[in-house]
Parts: sequence; C-alpha cells; structure tokens
Amino acid sequence: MNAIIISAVWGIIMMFSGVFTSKGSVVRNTAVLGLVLLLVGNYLDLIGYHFFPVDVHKMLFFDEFGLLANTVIFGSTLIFVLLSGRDIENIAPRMPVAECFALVFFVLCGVSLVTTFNTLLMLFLGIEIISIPLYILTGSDKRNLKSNEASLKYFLMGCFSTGLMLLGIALLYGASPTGSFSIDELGIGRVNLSALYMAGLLLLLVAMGFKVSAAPFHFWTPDVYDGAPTVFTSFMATIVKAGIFIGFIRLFNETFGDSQSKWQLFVAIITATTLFIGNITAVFQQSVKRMLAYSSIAQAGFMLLALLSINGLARDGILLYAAAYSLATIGVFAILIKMKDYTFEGFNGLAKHHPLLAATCTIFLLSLAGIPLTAGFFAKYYMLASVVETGHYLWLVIFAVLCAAVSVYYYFRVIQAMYFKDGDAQTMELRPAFKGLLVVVAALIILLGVFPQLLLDKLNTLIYTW
Amino acid sequence: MALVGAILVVISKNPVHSVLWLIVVFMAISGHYILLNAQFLAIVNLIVYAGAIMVLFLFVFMLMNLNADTEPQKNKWLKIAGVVAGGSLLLVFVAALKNADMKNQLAVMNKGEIGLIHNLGMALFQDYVVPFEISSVLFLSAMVGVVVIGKKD
Amino acid sequence: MPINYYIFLSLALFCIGVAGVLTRRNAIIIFMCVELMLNAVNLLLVAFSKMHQHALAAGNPGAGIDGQIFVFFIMVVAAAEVSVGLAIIVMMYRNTHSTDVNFLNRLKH
Amino acid sequence: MIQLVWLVPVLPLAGFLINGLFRNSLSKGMTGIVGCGVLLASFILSLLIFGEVRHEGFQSVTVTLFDFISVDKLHIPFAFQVDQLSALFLLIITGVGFLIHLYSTAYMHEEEAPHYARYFSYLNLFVFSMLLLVLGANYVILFIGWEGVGLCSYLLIGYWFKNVDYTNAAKKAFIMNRIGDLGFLIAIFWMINQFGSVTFGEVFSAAQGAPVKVLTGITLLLFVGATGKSAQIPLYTWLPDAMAGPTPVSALIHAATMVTAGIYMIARSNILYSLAPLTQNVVAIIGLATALLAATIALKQNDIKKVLAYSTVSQLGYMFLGLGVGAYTGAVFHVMTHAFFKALLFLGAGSVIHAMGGEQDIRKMGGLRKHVGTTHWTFLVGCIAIAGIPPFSGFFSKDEILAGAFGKSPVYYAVGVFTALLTAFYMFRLYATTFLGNFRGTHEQEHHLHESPAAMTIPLVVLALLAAVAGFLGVPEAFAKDSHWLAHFLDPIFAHNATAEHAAEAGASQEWMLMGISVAVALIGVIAAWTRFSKKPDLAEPAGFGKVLANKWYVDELYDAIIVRPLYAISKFLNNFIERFIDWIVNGVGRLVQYGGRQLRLLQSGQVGGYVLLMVVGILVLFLVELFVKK
Amino acid sequence: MIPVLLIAIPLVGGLAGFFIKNDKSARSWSLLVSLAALAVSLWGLSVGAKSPLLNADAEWLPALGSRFAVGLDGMGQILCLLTAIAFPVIFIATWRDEYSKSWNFYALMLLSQAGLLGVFLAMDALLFYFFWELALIPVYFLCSQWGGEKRIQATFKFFIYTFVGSLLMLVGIIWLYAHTPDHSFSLKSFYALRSSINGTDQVWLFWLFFIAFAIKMPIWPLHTWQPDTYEQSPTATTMVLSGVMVKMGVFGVIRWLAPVLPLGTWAWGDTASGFCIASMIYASLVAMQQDDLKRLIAYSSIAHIGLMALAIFATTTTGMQGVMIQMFNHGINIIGMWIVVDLIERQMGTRKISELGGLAQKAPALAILLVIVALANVALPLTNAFVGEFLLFSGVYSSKVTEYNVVFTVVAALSIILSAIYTLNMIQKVFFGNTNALTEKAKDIKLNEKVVLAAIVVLIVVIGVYPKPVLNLTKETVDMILTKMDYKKI
Repeated sequence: MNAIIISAVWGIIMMFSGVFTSKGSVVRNTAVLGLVLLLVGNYLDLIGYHFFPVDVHKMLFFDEFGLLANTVIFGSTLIFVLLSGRDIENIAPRMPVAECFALVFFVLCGVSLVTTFNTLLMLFLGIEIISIPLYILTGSDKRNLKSNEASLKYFLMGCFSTGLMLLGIALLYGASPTGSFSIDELGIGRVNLSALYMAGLLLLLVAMGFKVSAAPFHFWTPDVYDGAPTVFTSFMATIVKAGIFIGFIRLFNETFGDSQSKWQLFVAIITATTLFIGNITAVFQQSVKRMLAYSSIAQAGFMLLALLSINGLARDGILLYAAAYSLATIGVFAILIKMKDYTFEGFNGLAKHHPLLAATCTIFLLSLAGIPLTAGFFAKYYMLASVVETGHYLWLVIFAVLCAAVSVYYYFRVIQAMYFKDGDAQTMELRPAFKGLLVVVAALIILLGVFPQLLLDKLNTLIYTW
Repeated sequence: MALVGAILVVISKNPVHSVLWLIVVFMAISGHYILLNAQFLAIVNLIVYAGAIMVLFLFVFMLMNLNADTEPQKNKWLKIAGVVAGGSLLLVFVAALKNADMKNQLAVMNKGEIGLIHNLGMALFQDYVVPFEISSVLFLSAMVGVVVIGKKD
Repeated sequence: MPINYYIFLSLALFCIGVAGVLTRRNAIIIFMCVELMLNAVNLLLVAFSKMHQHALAAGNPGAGIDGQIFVFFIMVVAAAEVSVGLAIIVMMYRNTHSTDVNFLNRLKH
Repeated sequence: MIQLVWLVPVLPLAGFLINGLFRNSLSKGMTGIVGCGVLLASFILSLLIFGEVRHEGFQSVTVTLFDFISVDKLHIPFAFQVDQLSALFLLIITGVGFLIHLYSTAYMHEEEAPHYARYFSYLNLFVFSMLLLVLGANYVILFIGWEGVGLCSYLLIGYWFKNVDYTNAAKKAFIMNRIGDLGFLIAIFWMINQFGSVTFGEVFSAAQGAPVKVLTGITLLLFVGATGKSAQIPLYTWLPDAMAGPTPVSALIHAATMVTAGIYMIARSNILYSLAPLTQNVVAIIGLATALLAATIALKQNDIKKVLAYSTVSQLGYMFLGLGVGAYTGAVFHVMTHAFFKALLFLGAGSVIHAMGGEQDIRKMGGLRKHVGTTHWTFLVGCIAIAGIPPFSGFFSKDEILAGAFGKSPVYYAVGVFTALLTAFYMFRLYATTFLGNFRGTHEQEHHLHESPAAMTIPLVVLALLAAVAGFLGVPEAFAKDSHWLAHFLDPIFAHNATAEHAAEAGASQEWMLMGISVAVALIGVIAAWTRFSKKPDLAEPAGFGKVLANKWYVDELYDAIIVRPLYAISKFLNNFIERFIDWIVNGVGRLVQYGGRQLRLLQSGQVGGYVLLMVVGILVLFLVELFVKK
Repeated sequence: MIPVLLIAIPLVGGLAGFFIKNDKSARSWSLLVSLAALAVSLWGLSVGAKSPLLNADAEWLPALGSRFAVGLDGMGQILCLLTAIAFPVIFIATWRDEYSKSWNFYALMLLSQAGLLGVFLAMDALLFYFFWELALIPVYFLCSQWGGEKRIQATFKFFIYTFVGSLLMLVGIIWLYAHTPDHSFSLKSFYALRSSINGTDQVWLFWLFFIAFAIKMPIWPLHTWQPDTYEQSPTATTMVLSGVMVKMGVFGVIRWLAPVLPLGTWAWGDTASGFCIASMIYASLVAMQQDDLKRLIAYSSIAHIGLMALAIFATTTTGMQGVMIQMFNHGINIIGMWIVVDLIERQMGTRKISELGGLAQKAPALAILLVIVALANVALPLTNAFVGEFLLFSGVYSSKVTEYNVVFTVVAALSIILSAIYTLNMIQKVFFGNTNALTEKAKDIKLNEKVVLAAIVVLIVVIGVYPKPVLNLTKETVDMILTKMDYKKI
C-alpha cells in the first residue's frame, strides 16, 4: 500500500514541480527522490511496517511476491531514470518534463496495483492506469508523425484489448457461483470448468497476452516501440512489461491455478508462436530499435514459459527474469538513445571510439541472449527448468532453446557491428556519470549471473512459506 | 433495436450519423438497464455516454469537418474479411457458450434494490472506496495526458 | 428473462463492435465501435448482476452489486479513455489532417 | 653377453642421433667414422651373440627392457628375443649393413657435409629399425621396426628431395607399405582379441587350439603386410620406383634387408602358417606369380638398377614360394644368400654408375670390363650366384626352395624352374650388355671411366666372396649326412613343422635329378643370354609383347586407373559437392530463418485493421482449439 | 585447492591482462600467467591421486543444488596438463605474431584457458555448462577480431552452431537435474541416475548430449564450421581450438554422456560409431583436396577426433585408455602442426600449398621438425600417436558391445592410409622439390620457435616410447567410467 500511495502522491508532486521550476535537473532529482522513497516504502512494507493502515476490503493483497516484484520494478525504474532521465528533455523542444515524470509515477502506481491486485476490478483499473499514461508518453513527441502514429495505434488497439478483457471478466463474473470478482472466490475448487468460465479465461489470456505482447496479439509492439520516443520505449519494454507479467502470473496462479491443465495447452501455443515470431522476425530488422522491439516479444515468449509451468521455480524465475531483462534492456536502450543512427550500421566501429560503451553494451546483449555468467542465463535457465520440472511440454523447451539460438544471431549482429566492422559510430555527448552508471549496471548483471541467489535467497524462503 | 442501431453505427457512411445511431444504441441499452432495475446505471449511461461523451465525439467531428466523402473506401476484401471474422467470432462465442449450464438462470426483471443509487453508493464508499480513490489517479493521469498532448508548443 | 438472451444479445453487440473495428478506417468511428463493445460488456455485467442477485438473494441481500459497481468503473475508465483518445486523434489530425488509420503506415515490418 | 643385446640396436640409434643432431658441425670424416663405427660395433656384438647362440641346445632368451604398453590384460613389453633366427638376421643386417656403410662413405662423398650426415643418420636409423624388427619379442615391437624401416626407406628414397620424381617414388613406397601395414595391424588386433597377447611364444602356444578359420584370417592379414614390405603382388610396384634413392640404399634396403622383413616375419610365425594350410597355398601362389611376373618384366628393362630391382622382386617371390611350401629353412637360406649376392650386384651397379658419372641406362654402357676390373669380376660372381650355378651360393638356396616346391606340387616346381631360366637369362643380358662388347656412351664418359676407390671395392670383394661360398652353409643332405648346417642350426625354430622338408628329401635320387634340371636350365639361360647379347646388345625400342614387358605389364597404369584416380575423384567429389552440400544445408538453415524473418515481417503491415484482424483470428483459433481439439 | 588455482590463475590473469595497455608487457604477462598455470598443473601431478588438494567444493547456488565442485581425476589431470602445456607453447611459438591491441588478445586467450580448465575440472553439471560457454565466448571474440578476411561469418557460424549444441545439452542437463532425487547437479547424482532413467528417455537424452558434443568435436556431418573457423582464426587461436577445445567434446562424452546414459549409449552407440567412421573417412578424403594448409590440418583433425569418439563407443579398456592418451597426443601434435603453419604463413604470407615448395632447402630445421610432427600425425611407431591409435583401434576391434567391431576397425583403419597420403603430399609439396620465387627468400626458424617445436618433438617421442606414466594416470578413471557404462549391470 505504501508504494501505491507514495507513487500516486509523488505523481501529483511531480505534476506541480513543473509549475514551480523549469529546471530539468530539479525535476529529475525530485523524481529520483521519489523513487528512492518508493523503494524505502516498499521495503518497509516488506518487513511489515505500513505507513497507512488502510482497509482495502481484500481488493489488494500484499504478499511477498508482489512486493518483491515491486522492488525489482522500482529499482529498475530508478536505474532507468538515472540513466536516461536526462534524455526526456531531448525528445522535443519544450518538452513538458515534469508532466512526463508525473505520468511515469502514475504508471508505477498502476504497476504496483497490478502486482498486488486481489480482485479483477483492481487488475482492470491497474492496467488502465498503466495504459492511459503510456498512450500519452508514446505520443509525447507531438511533432513527430511516427510518435503520433504509434500513439494512435497503441491507443486503438489498447482499447480493443480492454474490450476483450472486460468481456472476459464479465463472463467470469457470470460463471462465478458467488457473484464476485475476487480472485480468491473465483479460483477456489475450479477443476471442471463451465464453458462460460473457460471462455472468460481465454479472453483474459488474450487480453493479458496483448499487454505483454504475446503473439499473435503482439502486433502493436514493434510499431509502438519503434514510434515512441526511445526513452519511453525503454520504459515500456522493461518496467511496464515486467509489471504486467507479474500480474499475469498472479492472475493465472491465484485464479486459475487449480485448473492449470485446462489452459496449459493454450499458453503453450501462444508461447511457441511468440517465441517463433519474435525471434524470427527480429532477424531481418535493419534498425536496432526495432530489433529490440521484436526481441522484447521474444523475451516475452520466454517469460510465458513461467506462466505455462506455474511452480516454485517459475515464480522465482520470473522475478529474476524481470530483473535481468529489465536491467539489460534499459542498459541497451540507454546506449541506443545516445546513438545518432539507430540502424545496425550506426553501431559500426563503436568499440573503437567508445570502448566502454561497447563493452557494457556487449554485456547487456550477452545477458539478453542468455549467455552464462550474465543474469540472462539464469533467467532463461529458470524458465526452462520450471517447464522441465512439470515433466510436460519438453518440445516447447527444445523449441525455446532453438529460438534462443536464433536470438544470438541478432544480438550478436550488434556486437559484430561494434567490434568487428569499421565505421565511426556517432554518439551524443556522454557524461562520465552516465558511463559510470552503465558500468554499475553491467557489473550488477554479471553479479546476478554468478550469484543469482543474491536475489533468489529472498525468494527461496518465500517459496516455502507460500 | 439495440442490434439494429449497432449495425447502423458500423455501416453509416457519414460519421455524424454513426454518432447518432450510437446514441440510439445507448438509449436502448439504458432501456435494458431500467428493465433490469438498474436505474442508477441507466441514468449514468444516458448522461455520461449518450450525453457527454457523444457530444464530445460530435464536437470533434465538427472540429475536423469530416463527412462521408473524406473516408476513402477500405479494401473490399479486407472489409469482407472483417465482417466474416466478426461473424465467426460471434458464432464461436455462441458455440462456446450455448452449452453453458445457464439455461435455468434468470436475470430478474424489475426487482431488487441493488441498482438503486442508495445501495450502490453505500457499496461504493464502503467496500469499494479504494478503487474509487484509485480511479482518481486514473483521471489525474488522463488529465495530465490531455494537457501534455493538447498543449500547443 | 433467461440469462441466455442477455448473453447472446451482448455478444452480438460485442461482435458488431469488433466487426466495426475491423471494417472502418476512420479512427473516431473505430473508437466508437470500441465504445460499443464496452457497452455490450456493461449490459452483460448488469444482466449477470441481476442473475446473481436472484440466485443468491437468500444468503446475501447485497449479492450482485459488485457487477453494477464494476459497470460504474467501466464507465469511469471509458470517460478517461475517451478524453485521452480524442486528444490523441486531434493531435494526429493536426499533423496529418486525416483520421484515416490506414494513413498510418510509416511504421511497419 | 646376450643381456647386452639391446646395445645392438641402440648403437645405430646413437649414431643416428649424433649424425642427425650435429650434422652441421661434424666433418664428413667424422660422420663416416661415427656412421660406420657404430655398425661395426654392432656387428662385433652380433658376432659375439651369435657365438653364444650357436651352441647346441641354446634356448631362446628374452630380454625385457621396459613395459611399453600395459593396459588392462594386455601387456606389451619392450622386449628383445634372441634365438637362432634373430641371431642369424642380426649378423646379416649388421654385416651387410656395415659393408654398405663403408661403401657409402666413398659413394656419397660428393654430398655437402650436412646432407652427408643426414644420409648417414638415415642409414643408421634404418639399421636401428631393422634390428628392432628382427629382435622384437612380440608383434608390436616387430611392427615398430616394420614401420620404422618403411619410414627410413621413405626418407632415403627421397633423399634428393629437390627432385619431384624421387619424392613421388618415396611417397609411393611409404603409402604402399602402409597399405600392407594396415593388414598387419589388423592381424595384431585380431591376435589381441583372440589370444590376449602379442608375444610370440604366447601367441604360438595359444594358436595350437585356435580355430583354423581364425588362424587363416590372421595369417592372411600378416601376409598382406608382408606383400607390402617385401614387394609382392599386388603391392610390389613401389620397389622398382624406389631405385630413385642412392644406390647403396637400394643395396641395403631394397635388396639385402628391409624387403626380407616379410620373409622374416612369416618365418617367425611359421607355427601359425603351418596351422593354416590355405594361407600357405596363397603365399606360395602369390610368391610364384610374383617371381614369374617380375622376371618377365626384368627381361626388358634397360635401367641397370631397375633390372636388379625386378630381379629382387622375383627372388623375393621365390622366398615366399619357399615359405608357402613349408621350406622355411630354404627361404631363410635364400634370404641370406640373396642378401650377399644382391647387395653385391647393387653395389657393383653403384660402382658402374659411379664410373659412368651417374648414367644408369645399360644401352649406353658396354665393354666396361676393361675399365672397372674389380667391379666386373665381382659383378660376374653375383650374376652366377643369382643364376643358380653351383657351387655359388644361389644354387644351394634356390635349389632347396625348388625341392620344397616339388614336394608340394610339380606345377610349382615347373614354374619355379622356368623363372630360374628367365633369371639366368636377364641377369646375363644385363651382364653382357654392360660389361661386354664395346663402349657406347659419349666420349666424355669414356674418358671419365675409372675404377672406384677402395672403400667401394673392398665391400665388393667381401660380398663376392660371401656370395661365392655362403652356399656351403646349407649343402643338401643328399651330398652328405648332416651337411646342412643351417637347417640344423635353425631346427629349434622350424622343428615343429619340418615334415615338408624332410618329405622332399626322402628320395636322394630324385633330388639329384631336380638339381640337375635346375642347373641345366640355368646354364641354358646363361648361355642364351651370353651369346645373344655379348656382341649385339638389344638397343632397339621394344615392340609388341616386349613393349608390354618393358612397360611392366602396365600395372602402374592399371593401379592408377582403378585406384588412384577414382580415389582422387571421390575425394574431389566429396570436397566439391558433398562438403558444399552439407555446408549449404547448414547455411540453408540460417537462410531459412532469414527468409522466414523477411516473410513474417510482412505480417507487420503497419495497418491497425490488419493487426486487429489477425488478433481476432488468433482468438478464433484459440476458441476453435478449445471447442474441437481439446476434447 | 589445486583446481581452484588452475581456474583462478588464468581467469584473474586474463582479467588483469585487459588493463596492461602495452604490447610487450601483455605478452610477457600472459606467458607468465600460463607458466604459472603449468606449474600448478605439474604440482597437481606430483601430489598423488589421493591427495585432498585435488578437490575443492564450495557452496555456490544452494537454491539450485549446484555447488562449485571441481576436482582432478586422471582424465582431468591429463587434459589440464595438455591445456597448461598448450598455452605457454602457443605464446612462445607465436611470440613474433603481431596483433592490434594485443593486450586484449592475450587477455581473451587467458580467459579461454580458464574456461577450458574449468570444463575439465568441473564436477558439477551446471558449472560444467558455465565453463563450456566461458571457453567459447573469448574464442568467438578472438576469431572475429583478429582473424582472416571472412572471419566474421565463419566465426559467427561457429558460434551459433556450437551454441545450439550447448543449449540442447543444457536442456538435457536440466532434465537430468530435475530427475535427480536430491535435486543436485553434482556428477555423483548424475551417475546415480543411470539406473533410474528408462531406455526411451535415455535415447533422446543421448542425442541431445551427443549432438552438442558432436558439434564440438566435430563429427560428420556437423563439422562444416570447423575448417572455415580454423582457416579464418588467428593461428594462436586455432591452436587453442584444435589442440584443446575439440577435446571438450570428447571429454564431454566420456564424463557426462556415456556413464550417465549407458542405455542410450549402448542403444545408439553403433549409429554414433557410424557417424564417427564416416567422419574419419570423409574428412581424410576431403583433406586430400585441400590447398590451404590450415584447412588440410582442420580436416585431418576431424579424422583423428572421429577415431577417438569411435573408441569411446566401443566401451573397452584398451580403447578408452587410447582415447585418454590420444587426447593428449593429438593436442600436442596438432599444436606442433599449427606452429609450423604459422611460421610458414608469417614468412611467406601464404598458406597455399600450391604456392609453396622447396622449403626444406631453405629451412632444414623447420622441415625436420615438421616431418617428425607430421609423422606423429600419421601415427608412426615410436611417436606418441602410435600408442594412442594402436590402443584405439585395438579397443574398437575387441569391442563387445557391437557386432560390427571388425567392420568398424577395418573401415576406420583405412584412414591410416589416407592420412599418410595427404600428409605426405603436404610435406612433399611444401618442403620438397625446388624453390620458387616466393620460397627463395625463406629463412630458417628462430630460437624460440625451435625450442617449442623441439619440446613438442621431445614430448612426442618420449610418450611414444614410454607411454606408461600417462596410461597409469588415467587407469582409474577409465575403470570407473567403464563400470558405469556397463549397461548390463543396470
């Protein structure tokens, strides 16, 4: 609860900060402060200290899983703001920075709802609170037609998926014996499902799949990620996606956990399609940004494996995945923002001019590709292991592994461009602090790659208490 | 009436006509609400949807001075595909749900108190106070968003 | 009235909305079709709410109220969406003088 | 003394190392001293050892140096076995080897010091390998020496490595030997699998109870090895080509020692062979066929060394005939006598070539009798010996083999005798063309003609003496009881299966007759050749059947057409097509992914309508799966 | 203790190496580090098989059941020794090769050494996988950065190829892990599994692992990355690749495949053997056509590795011992070959056999040393490879698990002849004959090169004459593996 309130309040503070000051740095620092507060507040929640004793009427449920997810998400946001916050100003002249930060905080509020919801109503509200600011952030580069287009596409398709989601919720409501939206009551004892329930479930699956860009509901992703200002693409592709994924898992674990066998097949189909389309399509991209968009689809495919096999490993893994994926992607995007040319050619020879940039970028990409010694490896490992643990869907595991090999292809294209091709990659001016932070993020990725238990130890205790 | 209106919304060439037909649909739905004894929702539906929102739409149309001619025809095949897809979606839904064990369930007409403003209000401000508050965040963000987008630069 | 009638009515409305989204090119009309879908859902929710009320009235006089509250929230969200959506469409129109979604094809592949 | 047997091979090894490592700093004199010295020392040691072995009732002694390979139940010690057979071979190898080393010091004197040292180090290494071969107490050590001599032969044939033909010949020798070695190796594996050991004694005792099929297989495979090393059909073609090496090398390796390794090996395994009659027949037939074939080819060769080379092949065929018919002693006897007279002939040829300034074509010689006296008469002795005219050594050994062949089958005998006729004929053709008549070379060559230095003539003389008298070591029993010293000496090795020999010796009168026939035949050959070529040498280009013979029955061309070229064709096909095809598939997977990416990309049409449509289709599919598939 | 040092020395040395921004000191530093690793490896040999120093075990990922468990058994000893010898030899032999930003080059080399040693030391499947990839990645960068003209495509193919394989292996590892009763990655738990997995599962697991290892070795028809990569890589890296890295595949089969999945190995051993033989004959034949020295040696390496793999599936003590010793020998020999190639290329600027000739006149020392190494390559007696191949063939011949042992031996042994053909051809064309304009200017080799080549030759001969110490070293490992591979005891 602390996090929800702080984020909402801080959103308002950010909104007004724009009124009192026009200096970007002040706004940014306020935002950083807010994020730190969020982290602290969330931590206090974790250890059982709540600022506000609000009776949530079981609308929300603050379990450790959700709160830990919040930690990961807030932490990622902090890194995101530190790395790329300054670039918000550069999107367009006279950019309303303060408002953008306010929207970011509102999104975080939505994310914390999604990670801790206990009724479909809250899920719905959370998702809408996430979506609406995102439509706007996507279109925030007003003069840029691409940005406009992305925004409109995102908006129209987002509304459409909201419709689907609501229909699903309505059907579930209809099927609920007690006439409730609470996921506790919806979920209990549902082994044999009525057609109504199943249809609702499928529609929810589709709608959530849309939000996490699972194929074939992913079509908005490349266009929106490509069209949106890169800073916000980074935000959307990582923090938001991770947050919704947590909600996704939570929904299917809590609500439909008992009837897993009924819907596993659908998740498997969607996962396979997502992996396939995401990876294969990424291969042929010319722009790194667009490649990353497809890669985020592919990564979503991997995260869906956790959904397929909801078990201890999967819950562990999805958090690790969220952290690993967010860190690496934020890092790559932070570097991408600094590039003058977003195509692969634009990266040619980066290693000669900016060895540090290239080296950290390589670590991020290696992590995304899931190479050992990076956090990405263990993330993928957990996903695969969780499915193997269920004993079914081994074909999917092998398929996922082959797709991972394909992913190496496009990630390494960037590495090749940076190291082995000649050219002079143009970047914008780089601050030492930026570089330092990149190194820290890279180090964090390596650290998680060697000792994932730093994050997982916490989770392990949680699994046994769950 | 609702269905006919809905179809007309979709096929009207002139956007303004579409809006008008949509209002008809909303009215029909409100009628159902009243039949179902959900007076509050019926009223809200009329006021918010048919009134405010649709007027907003109309304003936008006027603002943009759109009429039938400005919308070029979509690819015919795509249109057919769209209709077919929509139709088959309906078929599939119906097929999926027709076996639902709902045959003997009734939606009670003209009975029950829950649709009344009083009852709804009590529920809203007691059990549902958190989401209610949260929806304010939603509005705030929408507001900020519109400001960000709408502001001339 | 049997609940099935409402279910099918709502589904029909919903699917008409979907078909509308699929066939029209004007962004605003697409948006209106989405609203149509939302209203179909609203109708369904109210119907279910009354169904539950009927079925569970004995044990719980407030049964079914959740559905109507939900409808209320849907309307709230829809209002917010409409404002944002129209703002986006207007912004788009300012730049391109069109509301045709097919005009939007700078982003592909 | 016998315990010091390891010194015998180690001394040449030391010579190899010294000459090899310090080849740039040693003077030619030093090189020669080291190279010959170690051999002399080995020879003396061998003599001493022989002295011990010679005693009545000597039991074979095994000297184990260290454990070579020891895995699981398989133990292969690095061990030497000293018995009558190996002691005899030791003597031949070190003795003849020493003479040839000595000869080489003069023959190779024109080489630069480093290459001179290289030559001697190779030669030493060869002797080392050969000694390993005959001393080895098991098949693996034997095989080590076996391949070692092959290597040295390769190195020495290609000694003048600037000449591509020479290196080609070297390569051919090595590869053909390798083919044979493969058979040998598989035989060893079979033995290991069957008997669990490769040590001679253990294998032989285990073989007694083994199925005949297995023994036939093993012995046949061993024989394949022998055909490679000892230049028998079908692997003989390398030996004539091997004449590319320096002549002393031809004498040492390709006449006296290495090529007899096959005979040694089969003689060593005589117990196995006696248990596999089928193999014995194969050996005899192959040997006979080789003897005949090579003799016919030798008829029309004009290169002095080529004639000798084919003669070697032919004589080796004889030895195999002896082995095949069970006349082991005869075969070994022939190895010995052949070592003497063939080394003599080669060294004599070397002396001739030396005198002619490198010319090898006998058509350009003639009348050399007057210019190179010592060479001439020693060469003549060699020719008589090989032709089988008593009392020179060749007569006795060849006769013993023929007697054995007669005991087995008169057909063998008839062919053998015919070959003997041919042998006498072509040897004297060679002799007559080279030494008789008038000189046919250039004036300059005639001027240059001279007798070789003492270092070359002394070995010639010694060998000539040996070639003349060595036959008395094995005087047939028909002359006098127990006159066959060699048979008696080798009894412990071949005693188990002396039946064949004794059967042949049963009728003394018959033996007298056989001897008479062979002597008569040899004399016919000699006289025919002498009369035909002493005045009018055969200078014309051969035609008709003679051309076939001169071209060696076109066997090289045949091999080229059915083996070498198809092999290269296959290899080319694999490289150019299959390899590309596999790579194409591998890359094709990558391209397929790329292609898929390009096609899938098109789904991303940029149009919202299309996207929603696809989404709806997706939903439809899910629901259809739910409705129809999942039930 | 010793294994940890073995991994840590090159790892830390390599990481430190990135910061030595000076060509000369980087070179010396890497040599120093690799010599230190060699010293530790020798120390490991000297302490005796039972010493507690040879094992180390530490908590790593308790949640996953994976421990940092490393240990040196006989096979580990021999391969670590090979790795430890290979690197200093490579550094000395390529001392005169110039690289741009050489500190990065040397640092990556050391990192790959750390990965290799880790692979050979790991006693935990996850750790094994880690090092497996760790060895791969530096090599990828080495080849792509400092390689030949078409390096990028070639190494990329190599990387993806092996990566696919290793991912398949990862799936297998995870599956096995999920089935261990104690949820552990340790080698012991994996070995304990073999009786509890049924035949069908073993079969597909076998293929998952085998494909991974077969790509690494490589076995026909998964070999096509190899000639390209060898050709395009800088020679120092090629030495690592062919000298040591291909052994990872063989090693993997022996340690992680055959004893873990004996039923699968037994059921499909014949088929796998068929591929091995195909790979031997095919590679030998293709080698005959090569004009590029590097490609020729690459194919020859495929042929040799095929024999080792074949002998593993024969499941005999002799064969397995042969594999052990031959892994070492092949590493030594092929590094020797590469050194010669490198010398030739550096001097002549070409590796084309057709452009060379007559080098023996100009560089006799080089010629002699090469001939010895090449003879070892064709397994001439009294060279180390003879011992290895003798045992290998003998092992295959006496195999009890297959009915085709004789056929296998005979067909495989044909490669002996073929190898003689292409090796001698190569020697002849490069060293013999007359010099041409290009080779006219050739000079003989320098002292450092002479020393390493001589050292290699000494190793070749010493092991060829007295292989016993090496054989004794691996005896226990072989016995253990074979007991585990005995499918009848399940």
